[in-house]
Amino acid sequence: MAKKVAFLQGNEAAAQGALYAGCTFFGGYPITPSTEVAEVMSVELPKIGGKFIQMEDEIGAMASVIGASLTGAKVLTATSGPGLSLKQELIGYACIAETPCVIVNVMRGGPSTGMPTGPSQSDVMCAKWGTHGDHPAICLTPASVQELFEETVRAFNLAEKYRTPVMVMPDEIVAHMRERIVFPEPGELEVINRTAPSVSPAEYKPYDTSFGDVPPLAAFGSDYRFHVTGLNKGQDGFPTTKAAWVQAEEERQVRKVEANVDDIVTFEEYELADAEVAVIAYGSTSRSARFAVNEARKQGIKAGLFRIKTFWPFPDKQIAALAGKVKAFITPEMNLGMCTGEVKRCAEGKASVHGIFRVDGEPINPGQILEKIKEVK
Amino acid sequence: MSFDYDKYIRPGKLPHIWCPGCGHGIVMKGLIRAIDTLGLQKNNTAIVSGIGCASRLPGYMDFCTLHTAHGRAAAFATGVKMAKPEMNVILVGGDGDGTAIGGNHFIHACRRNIDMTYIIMNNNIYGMTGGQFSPCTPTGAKASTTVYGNPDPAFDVAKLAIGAGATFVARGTAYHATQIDKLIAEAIQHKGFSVVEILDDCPTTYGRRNKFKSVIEMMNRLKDIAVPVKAAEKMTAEQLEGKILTGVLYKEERPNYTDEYAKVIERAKK
Amino acid sequence: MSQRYEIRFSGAGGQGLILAGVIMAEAASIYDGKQAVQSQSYGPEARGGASKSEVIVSDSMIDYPKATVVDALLALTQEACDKYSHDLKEGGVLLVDSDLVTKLPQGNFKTVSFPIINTAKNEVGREIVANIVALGAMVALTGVVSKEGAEKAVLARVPEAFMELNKKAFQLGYEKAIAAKA
Amino acid sequence: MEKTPANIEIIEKYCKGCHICVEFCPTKVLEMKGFVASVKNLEACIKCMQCELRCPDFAIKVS
Repeated sequence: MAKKVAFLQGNEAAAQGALYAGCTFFGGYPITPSTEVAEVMSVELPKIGGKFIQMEDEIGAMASVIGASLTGAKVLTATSGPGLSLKQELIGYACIAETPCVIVNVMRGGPSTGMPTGPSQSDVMCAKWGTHGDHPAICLTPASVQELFEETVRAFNLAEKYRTPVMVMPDEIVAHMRERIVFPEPGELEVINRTAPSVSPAEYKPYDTSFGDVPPLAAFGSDYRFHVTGLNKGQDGFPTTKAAWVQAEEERQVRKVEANVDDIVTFEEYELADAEVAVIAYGSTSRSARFAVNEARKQGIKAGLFRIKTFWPFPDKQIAALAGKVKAFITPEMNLGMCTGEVKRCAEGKASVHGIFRVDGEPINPGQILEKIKEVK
Repeated sequence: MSFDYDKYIRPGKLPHIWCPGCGHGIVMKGLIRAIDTLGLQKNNTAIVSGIGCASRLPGYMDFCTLHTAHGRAAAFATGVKMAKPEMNVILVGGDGDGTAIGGNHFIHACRRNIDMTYIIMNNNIYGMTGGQFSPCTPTGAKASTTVYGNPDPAFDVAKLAIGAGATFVARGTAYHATQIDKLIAEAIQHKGFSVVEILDDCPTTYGRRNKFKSVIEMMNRLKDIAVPVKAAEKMTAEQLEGKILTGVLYKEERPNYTDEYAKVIERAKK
Repeated sequence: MSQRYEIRFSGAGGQGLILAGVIMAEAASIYDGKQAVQSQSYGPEARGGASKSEVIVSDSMIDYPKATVVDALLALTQEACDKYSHDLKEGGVLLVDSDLVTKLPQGNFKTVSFPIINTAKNEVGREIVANIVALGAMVALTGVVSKEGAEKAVLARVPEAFMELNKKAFQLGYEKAIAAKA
Repeated sequence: MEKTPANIEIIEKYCKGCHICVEFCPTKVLEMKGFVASVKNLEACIKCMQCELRCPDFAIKVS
């Protein structure tokens, strides 16, 4: 049987990806340019007995998904810049309480209300540093409609596997453009569910590290009772200020992601084997970059593309290795140098780094990148 | 016969953190007696709170407990209830948490008439942070941030809840201990969003600043100002001056949110 | 055709141009087996203002999803024509509504015009199908998607009750564009 | 009806010394001893349970 094919908008594909992953709860608040995610979920979730709720504000939306996640549901919310700022309070909560949830954040111009319908990539730092305190961060930056579907599935997998919030961050272009998508059959893409406790309710502790860095999470309304708090907590889930526990728990939360970068980090290398100039790009900008690299190759310039698919954790190791091979990096992005700073950090001066920054609500076009390739080659 | 509160309290969690004479413990006991009366199952009951002194209550209770962020209890609880409508969901918290930072979540939970019970312990102050004025601090009262007297008018929590659409609203006081469990039990039994405001005392940060000589004086004040709704019907406006009505203040039957959403699911599946 | 082909539908918000673009791209990617990307510019207004919907069609993978140099441009209003014709390719095609776009841009491209909106209004009977008249015309002028594929894509997008209306609109647009081109 | 003597248990570890039990006991059974409540006059106890009911600290059990 031929696979199901459709011509979908990016946001619609994100919603379909969530459903494929087994999402049964969506809590949201309307914000451009992410609203289609909520709209599709409002139509599809009740059909499968799932729940959609439009909350009173962005914070409430984030709260509702954490609450629902604690009952065992796979949960999704969608937002954009200003909403992401508001949600940060409870993204931190989800980090410390280790509650799986997925946040699709469609990047539009900022700061503040900025440019609601213009594309941007200026939320990538907010994905890591937006909420206060030390915490793990996973952020995926898909570049096509198909990938937005697939990466949303992967976001759910990572959220459940590592008991942590995961962000999917398409820029407005990827979220709003339409492309053909081939729906994977059920079972074709891996779907990971959270680990249920193997001990009896009496023995259960929600942060029991004897099961490793990611302790099993029970569900409210099952046979297990437990306490969840946003305070620093011990393995039993109750607040503690005991220095050794707090230190150990904080370190473990961050380690869940940092010790597993090889499992989480994904990227694509294109024409890099003999490249002298490497463009490092993500999201829709990486599509401009590929265009530019192809043009450069036609003109005999040894250019390549390193496409970041997982923005956080950042592909430090790969970029550091690449810095030893290429002469220069070009980092086009729709912000004033967020990824560029990270690339400079990884390059450690072994390759020069040349940013192309655009924050006027227009995409970075291939011509701009090609010009820069020629300039630095 | 002594009531066995221990049956519902997590072993080793007492004594609690509340100050001497704080009524939160009295409210917690009322809640436990209400739960006992109704026979709510521990595994099937979630107790959700925000931040503040009162919001520490769930930590002591042997149920599914969720101590959330400041003001957000109603929104977290909405997620729990939506995802598992068969669970009993009880919210607890203070006046600052519920009506200031959590005001928006509070009014929308009322509007949705989602089937949960919200117990607001109103002690007219932010206790945990050291006694700053809250939206429920009376005009003229002293707080650490209104040393010249509070210029703000105070919220009437019950009126706010009724105006926003809560379908069961009751008020008691920490003094009227025997009434607390009855009001809470009736609220939990009510199908829809129920609010129980308990007028409470904070001797440490409110009493001290507002010339209350003791916990006892604060408790006696609660006794003096409370007028049961029935009794109030026979009283003149002058007699009611400075009094606060207690008992079940409002009750109506209206479709509740999770039942209505179940109908959405039915329609979507067609 | 291995080269990318860029099409832009422009006019006023509410004229259904985004849908026209979506149908064109669907025709290419679902019915004709090519690659296609559709995108649009969003303004804050739901109706009025200049609006555009862009479609890139190619036989191979499409990287940059927006227009670079436009091969074919539709302009249903003067404002859209003034705003969006600057990057029309040399040798490209410009289709305008002859009643509404009277000031034509200068350039080395082929201009085709006929009364698109009035065709919908008077000959099909409903002004609302002007976008489908325009789509039929663009299919004829660009040749980038098959007529059959485009027709299927139109019919897949419209409610049962309006199939005949849309079929007629598409056919009239197709024929009138060929006649106007000659 | 035979009168069985009351048993008042005060959990000193929980008592915070707020005086509520002492003040609201209608027969003045209790007193403060240092910082905690203590039984002064058990015979007077009518087992009205006011002390247990009002104690915010879960520190009194009357049986």
